[in-house]
Amino acid sequence: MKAKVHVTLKNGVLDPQGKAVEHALGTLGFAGVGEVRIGKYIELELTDAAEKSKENIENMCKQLLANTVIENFDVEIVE
Amino acid sequence: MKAKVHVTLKNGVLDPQGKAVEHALGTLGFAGVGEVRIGKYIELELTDAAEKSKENIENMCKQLLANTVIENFDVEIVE
Amino acid sequence: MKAAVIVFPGSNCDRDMMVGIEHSLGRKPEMVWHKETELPDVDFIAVPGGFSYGDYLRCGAMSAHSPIMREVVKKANQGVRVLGVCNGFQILTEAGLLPGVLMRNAKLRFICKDVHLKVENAETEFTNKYSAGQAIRVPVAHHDGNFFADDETLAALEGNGQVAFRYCDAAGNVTDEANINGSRNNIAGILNEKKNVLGMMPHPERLCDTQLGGTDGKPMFDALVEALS
Amino acid sequence: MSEITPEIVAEHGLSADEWKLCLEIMGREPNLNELGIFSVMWSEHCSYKSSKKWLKTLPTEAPWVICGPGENAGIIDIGDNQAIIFKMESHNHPSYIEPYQGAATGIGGILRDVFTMGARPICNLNALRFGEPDHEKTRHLVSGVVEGIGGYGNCVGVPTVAGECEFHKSYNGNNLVNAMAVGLADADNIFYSAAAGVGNPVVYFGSKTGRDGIHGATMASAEFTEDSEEKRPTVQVGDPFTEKLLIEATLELMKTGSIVAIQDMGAAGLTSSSFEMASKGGVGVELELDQVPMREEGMTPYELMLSESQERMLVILKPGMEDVAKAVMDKWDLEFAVIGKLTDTGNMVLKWNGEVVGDLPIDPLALASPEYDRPWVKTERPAEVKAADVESNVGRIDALKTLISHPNMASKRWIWEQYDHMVMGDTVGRPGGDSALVRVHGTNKGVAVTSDCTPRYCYQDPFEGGKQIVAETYRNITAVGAVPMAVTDNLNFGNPERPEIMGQIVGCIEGIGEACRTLNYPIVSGNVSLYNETNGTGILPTPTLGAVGLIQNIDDAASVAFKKEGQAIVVLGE
Ligand SMILES: Nc1ncnc2c1ncn2[C@@H]1O[C@H](COP(=O)(O)OP(=O)(O)O)[C@@H](O)[C@H]1O
Repeated sequence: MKAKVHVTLKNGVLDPQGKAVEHALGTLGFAGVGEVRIGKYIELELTDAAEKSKENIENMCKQLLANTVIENFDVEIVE
Repeated sequence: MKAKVHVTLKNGVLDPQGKAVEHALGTLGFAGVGEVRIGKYIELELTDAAEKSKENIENMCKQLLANTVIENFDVEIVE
Repeated sequence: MKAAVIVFPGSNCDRDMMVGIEHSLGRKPEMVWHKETELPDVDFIAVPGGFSYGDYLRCGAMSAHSPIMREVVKKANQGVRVLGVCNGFQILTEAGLLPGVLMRNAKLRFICKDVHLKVENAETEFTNKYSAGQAIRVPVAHHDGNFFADDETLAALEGNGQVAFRYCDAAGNVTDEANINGSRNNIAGILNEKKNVLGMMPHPERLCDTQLGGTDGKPMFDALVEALS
Repeated sequence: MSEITPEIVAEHGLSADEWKLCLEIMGREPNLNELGIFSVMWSEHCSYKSSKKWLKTLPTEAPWVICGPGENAGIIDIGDNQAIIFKMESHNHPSYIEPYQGAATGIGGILRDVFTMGARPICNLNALRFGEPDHEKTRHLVSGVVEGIGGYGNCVGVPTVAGECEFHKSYNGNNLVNAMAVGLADADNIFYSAAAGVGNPVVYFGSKTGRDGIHGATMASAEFTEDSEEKRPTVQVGDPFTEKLLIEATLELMKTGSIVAIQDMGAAGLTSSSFEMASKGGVGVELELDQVPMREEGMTPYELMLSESQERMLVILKPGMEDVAKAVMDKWDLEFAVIGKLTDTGNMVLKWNGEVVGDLPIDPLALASPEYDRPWVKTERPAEVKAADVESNVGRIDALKTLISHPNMASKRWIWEQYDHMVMGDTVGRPGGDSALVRVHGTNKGVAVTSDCTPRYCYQDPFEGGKQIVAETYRNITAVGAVPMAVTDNLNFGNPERPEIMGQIVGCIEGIGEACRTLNYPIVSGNVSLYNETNGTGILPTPTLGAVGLIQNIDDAASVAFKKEGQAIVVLGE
């Protein structure tokens, strides 16, 4: 069993990385790309039944995986 | 229109950040978490019809967004 | 020796590199902005440290696509000597001039301090003023210096004498404790197959001046000047 | 536009008296844009309303002072047409809410204060205070702050060479992050902020404006309560890569001879920068807010005036120099926009797509900013404790071990090894000594820098404590062989509306002033951070000083390490 977590910047929060990539794609000759936003994608193996609840993973996100001041997160549990 | 790109480390490539998170989750008292792998999640707004092909985005990944020596990528185009 | 230092947006050891080279060469190298598409006629190119493009996405990834890098790759393939230090090393791997990648330090922290390096190959134009096995003292300052290559690549590097420097203790012993960032085989610097391209995380240019506490970096530039004049 | 209700006025932090004064100055009820501007201009953070009266008593002059307090940073002359420009500033509240970004943007802000005046930054320092090491929040705060300082400073390529870090329970709910930047300029090429020349273009360059940190300046002046973590979305994110480009672009622009006046957009962004520039120059200004480069759609004039987006500058150009300036910004891939012009009306007129959305008199607003003589009581000196009266049940060796392993005393190597303290190739005296020593590039001169504060002394006796800090910096500079020249200060205290706290402020300032006068050691710049309190408990009085000294020949410098066996150890002093 696995949890897949997406951590993304909240709306309106500056994304210096995304901005720089946007710009670099332009210089590389890739036209037609608008805004770029860069987030994290985290995969966690779950070994213990007790941990498999979504709530538990959400707690991990709040405490460690995401910086909830500026980031949102989204948890998906897969087999 | 948007492209959603996942960039993940290849199997067998050591992930120092994942290891550190794994360890930190343990210290925080979250039991039952096995391996943790950390990748990137990139969202690109596509403004130009010509760029909307999956192939085009895959080229961006090969050239810039991923380092194919150690990373895999996955592209999804959404409305 | 005719030398050039490449400057990217976010390079910040370009001046350090210029001064380091000047100590051995007696004059300033040319500084070349990354948007240039041609290099002056040089026989030595230095790619300096710093945070080109903020180290965003992956260290060195965006710089590797700068217009000037096409020229650097071309010259390197023609045999021109290329030295990449710190961010410069990251850029050279991203540009495909050197194998492997530099990942986040194992302890995830930025590290700035003097370390010891064991000279593994003292028979190159970069290193022939050191002796093989010698332990030299050179500073590091990086967040992503954890050298990774797959087993096959690693075996090739070791087999061809492409490992230039390894992290070691003051006595020259290559130990786990001395491996500050988790690099495979304690690797601190590697050469390409033809040995005209060297990439290393530690900063030889920062220790070429007694006022700064040592000169263990200087023999590298002295060696290059001698080889190329 | 919404009507101004008493709730809206209160939300903007204006007291009843301040609101009355505001109505008087305007001669009518202000609209929301105008109210927003009053609120940031009169916040403690921008107006120094509680401390101004006392700050005026500090000595600020000496023959080698080129520019004292009042500009972005202080400037001293080090001979050979070279000047050192330096200042210390706090980012306490933002660093508590988001330690990494709070500390990082603190570094960005103080660097801008220094290069705005024409200096290339040559080193950074920081002074940190956290709660008890085992307090639940401390670890998170310490690692975030240290990483943030390193993350920003390392990336812009300015060495972080010295600082201090202590722990005490009074900082459990209010950590302190004070940062100092030191820059080197040509003494005959210094830039100031007073706008001049009716008709001259007002130009914006740097990053785009987003909705970052709106209300940040008012937040920095309000006491913390339990629910203040809710204010999180106002956190600004720093972009050190853009700052590095901004440093290079600004210094390059300064060589073109096109600048009349320049100012960075710090706390309260466009509002305070444009007000200060116009007020100092005695001119009016007209801004076309729709011309401001924007990061997001649908931004309002109110948001544009109050945004605290980082890495932005405001400059008044000589007539016709727009193209020259734009070429420099294009080279460095930075935003550039002409957003207004200077006028002779003495007013600030804000326009949005041609329509006037705000019109405020500049001088009355800037000069009438409130100044309080807050009531204070002198701190009672506690009874003296005689050494003989203290029962001791530990041996000397154990006592020594306890002392040197205390987090306040133990080596701070774990901090400075996370900072690049060698970049720029002139760090002659690295962290770990009494002062760091940075060579003046290309010469044999050196600049010694240190930051110090002993809050426990200030708490027992603010006057003596204030004197002791000055003396400590003086000793630290002297100890490496340099001559102490001038000081910057960052006065961190609790709520000044409490007479005991105000007493600490007054006592410390008087002590610092007396010691500086005695030593001929002027204070050339500084910053005040008040309301460092949570639920009525204040921090220890923490007036941090940063000092700069000069050594003519760095080969004569001394360092802390014992050099050779057999050499004599001598104790100097009383
Ligand atoms: N936050 C910090 N950043 C950089 N250097 C630091 C920091 N904290 C302490 N240091 C360095 O550690 C050494 C000892 O600090 P401190 O105990 O405050 O010195 P002292 O009491 O002698 O003034 C100094 O060289 C100082 O610059």
